[in-house]
Amino acid sequence: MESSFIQWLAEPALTHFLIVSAILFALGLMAVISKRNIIMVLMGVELILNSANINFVAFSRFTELSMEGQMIGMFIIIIAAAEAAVALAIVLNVFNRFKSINLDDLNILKG
Amino acid sequence: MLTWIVFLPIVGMIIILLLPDQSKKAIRWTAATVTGLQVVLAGVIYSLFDRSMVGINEADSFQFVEQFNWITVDAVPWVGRIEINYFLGIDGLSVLMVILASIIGLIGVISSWNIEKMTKGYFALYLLLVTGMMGVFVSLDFFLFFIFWEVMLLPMYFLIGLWGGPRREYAAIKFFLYTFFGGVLMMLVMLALYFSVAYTDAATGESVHTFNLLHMMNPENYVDGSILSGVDTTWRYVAWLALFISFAIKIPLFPFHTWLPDAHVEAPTPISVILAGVLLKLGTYGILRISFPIFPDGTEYFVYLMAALGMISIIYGAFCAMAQDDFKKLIAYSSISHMGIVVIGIAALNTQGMVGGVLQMFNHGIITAVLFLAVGVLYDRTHTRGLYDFGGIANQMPKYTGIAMVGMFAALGLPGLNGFVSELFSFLGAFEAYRWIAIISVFGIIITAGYILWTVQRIYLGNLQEKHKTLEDLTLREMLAFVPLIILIILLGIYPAPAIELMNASLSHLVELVTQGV
Amino acid sequence: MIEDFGYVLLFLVTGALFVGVALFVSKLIRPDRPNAEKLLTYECGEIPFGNARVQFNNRFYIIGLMFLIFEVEILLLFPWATVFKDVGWLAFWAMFIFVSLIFIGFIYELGKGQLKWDIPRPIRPTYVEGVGVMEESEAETLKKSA
Amino acid sequence: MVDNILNSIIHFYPEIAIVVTLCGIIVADLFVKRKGHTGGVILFGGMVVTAVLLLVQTGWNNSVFYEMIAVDPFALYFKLLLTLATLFVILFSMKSRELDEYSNRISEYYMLMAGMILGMFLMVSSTNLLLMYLAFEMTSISSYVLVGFTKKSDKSSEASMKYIIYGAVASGIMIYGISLLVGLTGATDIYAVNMALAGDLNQPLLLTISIIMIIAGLGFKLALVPFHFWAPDVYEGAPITITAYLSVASKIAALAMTIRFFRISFSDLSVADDGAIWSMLDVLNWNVILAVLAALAMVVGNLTALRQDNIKRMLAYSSIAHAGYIMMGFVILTNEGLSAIMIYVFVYLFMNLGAFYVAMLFSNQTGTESIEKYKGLGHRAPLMGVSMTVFLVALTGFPPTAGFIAKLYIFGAAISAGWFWLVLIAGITTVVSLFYYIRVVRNMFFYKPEEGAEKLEFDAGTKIILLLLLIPTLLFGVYFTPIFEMARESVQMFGM
Amino acid sequence: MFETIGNIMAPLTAIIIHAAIPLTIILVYALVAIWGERKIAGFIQDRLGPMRVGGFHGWAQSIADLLKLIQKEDIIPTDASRFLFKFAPFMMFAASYAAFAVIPFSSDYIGSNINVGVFYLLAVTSILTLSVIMAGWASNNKWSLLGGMRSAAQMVSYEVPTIATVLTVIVVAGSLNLMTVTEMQSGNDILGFLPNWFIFQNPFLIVAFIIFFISILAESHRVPFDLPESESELVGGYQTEYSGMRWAMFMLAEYADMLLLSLLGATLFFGGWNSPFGEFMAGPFWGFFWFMLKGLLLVFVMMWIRWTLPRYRVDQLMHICWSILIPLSFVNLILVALWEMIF
Repeated sequence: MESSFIQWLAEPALTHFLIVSAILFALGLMAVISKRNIIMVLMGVELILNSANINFVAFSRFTELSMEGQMIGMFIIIIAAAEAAVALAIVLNVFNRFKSINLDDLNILKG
Repeated sequence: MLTWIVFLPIVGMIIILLLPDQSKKAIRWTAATVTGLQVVLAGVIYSLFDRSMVGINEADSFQFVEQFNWITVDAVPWVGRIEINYFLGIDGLSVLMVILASIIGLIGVISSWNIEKMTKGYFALYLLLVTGMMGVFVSLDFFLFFIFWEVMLLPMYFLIGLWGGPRREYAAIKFFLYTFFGGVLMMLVMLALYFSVAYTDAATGESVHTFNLLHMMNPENYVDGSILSGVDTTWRYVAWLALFISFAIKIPLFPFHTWLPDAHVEAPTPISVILAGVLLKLGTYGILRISFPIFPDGTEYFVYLMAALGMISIIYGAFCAMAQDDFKKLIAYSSISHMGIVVIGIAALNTQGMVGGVLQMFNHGIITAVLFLAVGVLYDRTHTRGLYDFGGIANQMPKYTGIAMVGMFAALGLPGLNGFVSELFSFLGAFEAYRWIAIISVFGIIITAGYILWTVQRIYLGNLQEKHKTLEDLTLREMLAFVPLIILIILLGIYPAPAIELMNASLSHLVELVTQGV
Repeated sequence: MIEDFGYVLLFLVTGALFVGVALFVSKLIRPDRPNAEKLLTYECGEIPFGNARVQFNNRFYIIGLMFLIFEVEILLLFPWATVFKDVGWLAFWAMFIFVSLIFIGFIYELGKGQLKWDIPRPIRPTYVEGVGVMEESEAETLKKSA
Repeated sequence: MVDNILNSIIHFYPEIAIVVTLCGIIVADLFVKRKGHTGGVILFGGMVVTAVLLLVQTGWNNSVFYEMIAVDPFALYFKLLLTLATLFVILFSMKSRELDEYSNRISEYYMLMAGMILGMFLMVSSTNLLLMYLAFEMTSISSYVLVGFTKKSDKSSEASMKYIIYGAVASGIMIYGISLLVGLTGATDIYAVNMALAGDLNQPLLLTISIIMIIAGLGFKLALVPFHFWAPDVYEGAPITITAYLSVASKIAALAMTIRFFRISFSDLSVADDGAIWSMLDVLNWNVILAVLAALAMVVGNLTALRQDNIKRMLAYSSIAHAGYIMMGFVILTNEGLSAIMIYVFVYLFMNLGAFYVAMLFSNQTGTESIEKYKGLGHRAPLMGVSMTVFLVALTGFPPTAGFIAKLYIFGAAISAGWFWLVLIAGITTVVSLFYYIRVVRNMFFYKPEEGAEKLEFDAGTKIILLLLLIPTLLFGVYFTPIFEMARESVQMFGM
Repeated sequence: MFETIGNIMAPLTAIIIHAAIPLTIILVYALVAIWGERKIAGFIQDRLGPMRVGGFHGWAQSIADLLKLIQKEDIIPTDASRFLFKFAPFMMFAASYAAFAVIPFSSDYIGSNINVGVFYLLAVTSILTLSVIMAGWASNNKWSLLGGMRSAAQMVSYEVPTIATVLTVIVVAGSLNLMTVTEMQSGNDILGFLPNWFIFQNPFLIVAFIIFFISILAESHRVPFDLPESESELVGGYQTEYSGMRWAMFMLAEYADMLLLSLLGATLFFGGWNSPFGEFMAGPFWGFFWFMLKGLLLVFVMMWIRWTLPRYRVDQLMHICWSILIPLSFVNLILVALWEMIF
């Protein structure tokens, strides 16, 4: 049994990548949900995006998707970059106003 | 002709809006002229109306018909042709209501002559309200009917809320929410009907969905498999109930009545007059115009429920009225009671009952108008409505007392005054249909007699209080508002035939339609 | 192909190993006699004050941002460059439009002065009659108000 | 290859016009010395040109740029609506006092708006999952910044922070869902996805997960319950012009994208119209799930709106509820439902923008957004008060305003498809909604203005903009053949 | 049994040797370069430089330095973040060494013949920025942090023109594999006698090379762009707190980086291992010779510049990059593409 598991590990196929990406996705989502530090949350978001990226690239390697998957991967990188840039700018502004980057301190708006 | 009678007030409203704020006189006179013209038009309609044409579900026998396509969307693959008509017309059922609406409309203007607060806005909204209620009575397209129905709400909300008494906000929003709820139910039924009904256009052979009420009355037009097709199906009952609730809120019947006392008490006098005089009749009119002919099966199934609710309203309204010490509230509850009589009259589903019911609608309109005006006169002078605050008014204001007494006795159903005739017919019809309900209901009359006589005693008889020694009798303007109504009360009490013959043919036909499906 | 990346990994490992070996060798030879003063953060001989993790200039962030934009642009240009000759004019115009669009934004940024590095203005003391020594700009405003 | 591109460019003129406008604003901001709303004027001009170019496309039905973008009546309709909304919001922005403080960088505001509208144009017309996602992000990222544009306000900063965090997470989840879908079907084109689903694809679980993820992303943009929690905060914090824009334009665009995606991907295109929707995914009963979402949106939106005191927040919840009403049409997803949706959004545009506009005018003058502070405003500014009343009443769905027509059609579509319980909930919540809408009206009219409060004066331009919103709201209530015709003709999607 | 070991050992040894070749080159080069730099500095400044250790012109000076460094005490400040502080030199050197994997030293030797060579190289060198920031931040020293930030800003800024000019070559070559790129430059066809090096193929590539060279000066923190370490301003930049072997590793990585970028320049613009005389003096070994010659020539120029020019101010540095080099490099990219399309 053990040897077959090792064998399974030794022959990377689509499933392996999907599992990795699913783990990454879960970690990202967990970071988003449990962390209160904005930067940490944004890192969680990056994890989620990258997990999608792994999916795309893996699909493009192992299914009939071919190059399209990698192309999408590239675009996702770009989107992630843009999003991170804007998010950090907003974090800066928030820090200037609230002197904190803890989500719990952003509590003017509620109701 | 009908377009004019409906949209004249809108014209008046536009003129008023264009007038400057300060020219209150011009505003009042515009309103009076417009509503006066409406009365004239109503008179013309009365004289030209052919008493033998039945209407109800026969398109050819409607009078003063105006019909053209309002919204038409050509056939699309997935819905067929869509049609909404601008379709006005009157028959025996509505002619009396048109006359009532025009008269009360004019009386309302006369009695709101002394409104000083935001006169322009007041009269603009008032005229919009008049358009709405007139429109409901003459439209024969469900869509149009619904629009007019809802158009009334907003002006009413503002009229109560802005010019009303101390708790006006509460009263206004309560009125608005209740009736809007009813309106939504009506809209749902309307849509269900719309999708169930499609007539075949003779010219093109297309199947056309329509809001036309007359097409909805024809069982052949129901599309097979649509939700309201067939007879005695669950959905038809549900639809009937939904419609009934929306109308019952307006009447108001027993469980849905709670908005009425509030609205009446807080509304300014002219609005109370309109509300009690015309708006309440919309409910029963809607039942007669829409529920009965479109859902004869539902009607027959639920007719006992309707009658029972009418009975409860009569008794309950009367008892509540007896318990009041506010003059206006008393009249408001008496309205509930009297509208109950209308309901059991029409629920009898025979000609006497229906004639009685419709006549009662007209009579009650006139009588409550008088009563509310009477309250208004006292309130204007003393700023109180408490029944115990008065006494011996008769000596101080003889003319006023005389007129008010006529109204009171008419409400009580004194023979010789119009209330007697209609109540008699209603009970006769009801007695024929369901004896026990009728018998119990008649007790309501006794209670009515009780509270009315008690009221007369408390206010007009007895000792005049010191502070009321300076009260002046009716002015010319007030007389002008009262006199035509009093004349009508007496005239119809002695000789109701002109009113009855207007509607007899139509109502007989309606009865046949409902009971035998012709 | 995959093996080639194996070599890449090998190089990485070799690099890291070399550092490890070098440090290990030095650990065997070098003395180890720390004391509190040696372990103090170096601030030109003074005793350090405050935390070093201070906030620094916003410009660094903007530089980072601009870099990001261009890096991403370059990321897209790499595949373009490899196939440029096969595709021809279409590729040329596509790149031209792409680059010029980014450059419009870039020029905007330049024009707005976002990429200018702050140079601290020298504080020049001047002597003002009756007041004493003060900064030049303050002296100016004082003169104006007077 | 070149032919395809050249041929596509002809279909792409409106978008190119927007890009040129964007560049024009940038250049103008650099070189025009006189500050103020130069950017706004240019954007307005650009949008007018775009509208003309769009009108040229009437009746076109093509797929361009290698089947990435559909130029079809469906997209055209939504693009025109978006253009209209943008035009109005530009006018609002020029009148807004909130933005005056930022006049030296107001051009950036218009730039971002141009970016946003470009993204939204692509959203409504793309037929490729990758482009859909890119367009989605383009819209989102611009709007994140716009929400935080008034950066000196704490509320605005907080709102943009929350918006970007929720937005980034939602889009991340969505792209993960898309990655699964793309991987399963091996296609990024939604027609190809459809074909792949039509073949035997034995992965119901993964497919279901991926669609739920995609719905989460789209639902975020639509502010559907339970993905709505960002909306009230963001709407309250953002500058009011942007709140109006978000609640109308971005919602419309997301709606169009959602419709196109689900309609094409998951319905059996070989069957004519009804009944074929969702036939590709028989694992779950999607209709019911969406119907429950719609019902939740109506209930939650309307009930929560009851307790709000901030007018923006109240309108935010009301727009959540409206998303629910719109979703009713989406549940049905037949042509009838779609045309009902199209009528609804058309009307919604006018009435919602109108309500926000009046709210903006009041807060310009009084500096407050509290509904309690609206007391007596109806007397101080009669025209505004009356207009606000009309807009709010229209939002309730009251005849004879256009809002009634919208509700009528959407209810009608639901009834004819047999969703009685949904319609009943919708009806009851409508009554509830009356309560909070009318509260504003009550405050405006039923109270006397405070002592010493002067009448509010507005210039002619302000009034004209108001009338431009007011007249359609009333006119389409009594004469709505044109919108119906337009919606009906525009239901057609490419390849359907 | 020995056979099996032999079977495993033979390829393993081959692999290890394969991976260690560049390491040897770097180490030798570093020893030579450090000595060479001092000598060059000496000659430029009209003095002798190190003379004592070793025989001829103090040739063993670098070795003595090395031995001294090994014996130095390793100090980690108490306030530093220990893990990152220790980790930074590893990352720095490993990254810069990994980049050598795709450099074709000769027609027979390339570490890893991947088809995205240049892309990989540029990606991996970006890690240097990260390690610099890491070192700066981990030291918990104001000078370090400031130096680290400046250095990072400088490196990322100049990375843009570097990559943009690399792109121009890629446009001409149409391949990301450096081996292929080099092979494309063999032969002597231009004007009948000039080698087919890219720098001669397209006039705009000359401009590209100039931009490239300026950028790599900044990338590898050489004067006139050596702000991060500018001793007179920032004490020692991000290296302030490092001592002994750790510091030596940074130094080594910097020298390796210099060599790497010079070799990259030689590959991209000067024909890599191709002989300038066509078939004359060609072959794997001569290829290596030519390649190193070209690379070291560039290194020499860098040293030459170091002792000739003064240092820029930080705002001038950024201005040169953002306002001049970046626009110029992209315009140049377009022009190169245009030239390629037309001719």
